[in-house]
Amino acid sequence: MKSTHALIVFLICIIFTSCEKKQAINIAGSTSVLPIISIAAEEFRKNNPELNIIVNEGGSGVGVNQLGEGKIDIGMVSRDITQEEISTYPNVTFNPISIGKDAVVPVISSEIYNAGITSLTLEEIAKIYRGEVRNWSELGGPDKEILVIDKEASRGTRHVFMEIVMGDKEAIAEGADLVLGSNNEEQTAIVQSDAAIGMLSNAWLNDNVKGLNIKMLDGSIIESSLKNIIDNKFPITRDLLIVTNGKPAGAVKDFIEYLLSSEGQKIVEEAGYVRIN
Amino acid sequence: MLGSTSKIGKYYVYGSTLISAFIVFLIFTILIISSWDAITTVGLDLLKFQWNPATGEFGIIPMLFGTLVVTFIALLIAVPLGIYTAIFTSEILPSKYRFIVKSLLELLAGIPSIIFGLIGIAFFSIWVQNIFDLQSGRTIFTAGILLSIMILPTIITLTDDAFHNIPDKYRETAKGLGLYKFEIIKEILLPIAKPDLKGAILLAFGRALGETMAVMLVIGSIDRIPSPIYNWLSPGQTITSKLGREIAETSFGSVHFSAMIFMGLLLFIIVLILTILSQNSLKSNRRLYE
Amino acid sequence: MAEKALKPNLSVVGKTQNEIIEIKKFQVWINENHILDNIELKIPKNEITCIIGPSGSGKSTLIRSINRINDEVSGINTQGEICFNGLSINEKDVDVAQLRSKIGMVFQKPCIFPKSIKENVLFGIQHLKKLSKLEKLQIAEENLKAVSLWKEVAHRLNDKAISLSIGQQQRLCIARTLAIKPEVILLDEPTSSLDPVSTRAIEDMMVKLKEEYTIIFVTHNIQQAKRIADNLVFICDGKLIEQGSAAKILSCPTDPQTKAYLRDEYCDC
Amino acid sequence: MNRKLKNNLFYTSVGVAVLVCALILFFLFGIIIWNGLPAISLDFLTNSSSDFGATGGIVYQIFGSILLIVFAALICLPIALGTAIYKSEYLKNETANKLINTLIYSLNGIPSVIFGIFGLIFFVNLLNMGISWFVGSIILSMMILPTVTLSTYQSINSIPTVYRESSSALGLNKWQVIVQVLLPQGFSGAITGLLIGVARAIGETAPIMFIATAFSGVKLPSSFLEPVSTLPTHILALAQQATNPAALQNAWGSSLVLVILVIIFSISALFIRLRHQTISKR
Repeated sequence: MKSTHALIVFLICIIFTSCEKKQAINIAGSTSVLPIISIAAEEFRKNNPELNIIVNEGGSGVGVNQLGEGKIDIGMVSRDITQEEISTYPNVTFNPISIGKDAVVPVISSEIYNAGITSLTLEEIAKIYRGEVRNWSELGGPDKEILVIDKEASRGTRHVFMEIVMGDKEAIAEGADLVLGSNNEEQTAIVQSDAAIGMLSNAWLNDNVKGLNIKMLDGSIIESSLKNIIDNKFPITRDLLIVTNGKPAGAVKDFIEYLLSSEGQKIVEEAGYVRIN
Repeated sequence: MLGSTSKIGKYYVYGSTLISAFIVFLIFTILIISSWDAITTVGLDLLKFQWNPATGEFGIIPMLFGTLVVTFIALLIAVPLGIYTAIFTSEILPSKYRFIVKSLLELLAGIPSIIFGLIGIAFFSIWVQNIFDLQSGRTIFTAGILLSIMILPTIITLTDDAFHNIPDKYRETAKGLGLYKFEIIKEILLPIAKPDLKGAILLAFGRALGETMAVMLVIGSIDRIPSPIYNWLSPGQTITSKLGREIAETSFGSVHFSAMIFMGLLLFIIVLILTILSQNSLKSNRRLYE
Repeated sequence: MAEKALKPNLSVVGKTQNEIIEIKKFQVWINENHILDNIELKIPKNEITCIIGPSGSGKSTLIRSINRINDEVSGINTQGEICFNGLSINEKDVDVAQLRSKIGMVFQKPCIFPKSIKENVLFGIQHLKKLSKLEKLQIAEENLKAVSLWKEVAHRLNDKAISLSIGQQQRLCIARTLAIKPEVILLDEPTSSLDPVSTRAIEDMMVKLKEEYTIIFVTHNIQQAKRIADNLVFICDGKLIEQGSAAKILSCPTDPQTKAYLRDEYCDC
Repeated sequence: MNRKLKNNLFYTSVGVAVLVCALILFFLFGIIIWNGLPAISLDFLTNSSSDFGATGGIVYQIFGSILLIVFAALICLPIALGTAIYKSEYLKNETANKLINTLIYSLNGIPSVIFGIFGLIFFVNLLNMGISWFVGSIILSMMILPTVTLSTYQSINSIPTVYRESSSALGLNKWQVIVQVLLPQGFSGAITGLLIGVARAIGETAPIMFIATAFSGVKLPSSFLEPVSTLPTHILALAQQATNPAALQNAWGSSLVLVILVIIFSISALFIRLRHQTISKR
């Protein structure tokens, strides 16, 4: 019977803590925006300890949908909001705010990069994703079949990438071998393979995951460096957005102001993205 | 006073039973209502091979195919392995060790599926990739292997119980006639335990069909039937992995959402049929926690 | 595969021609319980040897040791040896399945396999050799006749054996054992769950069968032992108290314990 | 001879199967412990996570998981008790009994992801409760309901009829018999069932990942309608970064903690069952 008593005491404690209503901001959406927000939220809470900021991932589509359904206060979106999405939620006024800039970079396994393939034209990348090119040797690389990694349809990274590379943000990639979700998951798959191509936000590049340089039609080669993104030279760039329903107010407004402040923008830079101003 | 507590008590137990019974109906109804949109607007086109919400194509065949193949692989590995192991635990192992084996099996059954997923990504997919020299180890086959391990405890425990429930007189009589152990097992024990084995396999079948997390992480998630169709060393998609990855991305009330729920409804119905069949097969009072 | 063939060793047979089974200093423990203590026993060929004694005295354990069916009882431990045709059966490398096809056994309660009557009769023998359809029918007929069951079941050989009465089932079990042509048949209180008529039928059958087989029959029914036994073995509390020809023991038992047991049993009747 | 050979072959294949199973078992527990132990420290167990979970600890994930199952157990218990009593003491109709059995087994068979989407449609969207841990608890309570009901039913049903008859003979009415004679016994069955159910529920990911959990930033929830972080969803997030050594290490650490929690619940269930059995044998 003692354990029952302990249980009851425990429950009463929980219910009491529950009664003390705290403020909370709910945020969900793109994994590309997530690093900025989750670090910013941790920092912001240091000065506002009574405020809860709950961050969830799931992709840009999740950000838009949950904002539309009123489940969250801020959606993280790494692409434009589509017409269809706007018409699905007629009662919601989507109010996108750019907090940073990012490049979606075609990435390849380091083995291929080191074997000599360091740049491709957009058309060559498109051919890979359409399934017309199946082997790296066709592009002058080693004789290895290409592991084409696609992303889930509603991911912001994919929308931006497909828009520029294939000309349609919802294009079907016939050549895809894997479909994965978050940037983390895609990065892992590329590291585990030695002949993969995928798409990642600039912030996820490292020694094992090499960003491809883009060969432009005039023959010039553009690196996916921060400088090129700032200068708008790199072809596949996008704004990182947070979206609210109507004008933000209260704690949400404070948090967004913090993100746009120089402190907040420093987090954007540290996360590997480009500040907006 | 006494009468009224008795009455309240009666209402309470009736009420609880109604709630318990109502849950299954509620889930079923909710799934039907939510998938109704897809059934009416997409209709037979649901049975097509293309899934592309952007263009309004909602063919669920690739997911259905993946589900069945993954489950088939899992059963193909787990059923013989499980039955042989159960023969060992019930017919060969001295019964004083039985408790230990049973406890170990319960521990194995207790490993959450997400941890199987983690092990699948960190080990199995890499092994499959290296052994078969593949581009990626995230394949239908990998998911099948992982699933087979997950349903193994179910098959072993239920088969072991089935053998254990057979009275010793059959074994002794057959021994007295000069039969070898494998002849006793093959000709006497297996036929007697057959209904229970059938139940165990059906139950494991249902479990495997519904397993989500581990499969979702290792299957590669591509909505396509492999070509050629028997090339199971290529990525695929199951109903559960599709639901796990895509349901949160769809907006509530859209056809896309409805088509996803339709797949869930299909899975629900298949598993329900298997559960009821297995319940009829398993004679012994089945323990739910195994 | 090194294994001992269970064929009679001629030199040994010469000495003990009349004794098919010899039990030497045999002891059995189950966990801490001393079930059998120092049993010394010789079983003559082609006779009926009845083992009698109060329940729990170790009769069953003894008879079940003769074809090593006790092997897998948990916690069992044996010492000493049992010789069959002059060869020890307790060695590790003895093929027990082969041994048991030479020493058949019928249990207290009839155990029918969920198969047809014919399949039940043939169950043991068809593993020992390949049989044609005709042979199968012959064997079934021959052995069912031997247990006087043929008339009752000839027209329904393919029916489920479970449809027979308990008495018929027990006779079927004996037919099944006869079919494998063992040299020795062990019967562990085969009539204890049967009605008097079936019991008589089985007793009569035993007397007929002893021309071909050696029969070891465990019973706690003195009357029954009196009716069929050539030899009697009295076991009490794990010890072998007395053995010898049935006529001698029943008329003038030497041991006081045997006397008492036989007297008590008379009183019961 | 041929038969003997077959028999040996059979023993060999059984041996191989057992060896494979044993290897699987040791491999699984081996890697969970081997990889998990280095990650676990007092800091890991008492700090909150940061940086995608790759650094920091898992204290709020542990709290969230426990919160979910404690409330799931509380919601489940009264309904399971009531159903078990009804099934054992009131229901005399064979057909109805069969129907209820079928429903209970069906509920038990429903795949966990279906519970997840059901919760998403019904509680999150239709009842508009949002993503909240309480919804997660309700869903988990539905999942463990069959286990708890049957476990309770078995222990109530195993009470000999003599007890019921002799207490009725003392003038107790049906409800008094239930409360004073049957419930004390049924309660231990219910607790066993709850522990077994909870051992299963705490590891579930699919039913709660759409409806009850958040990725980061969650500390203690301040109301019933907020999400929490849980161990399984934390492992899910970390498993996707399987090539980041820090994240992977934390994933293994979380896995070990989760497995230990599961084992604690299963073993407690086992002990209660054993103790109960020895008592009823006397």
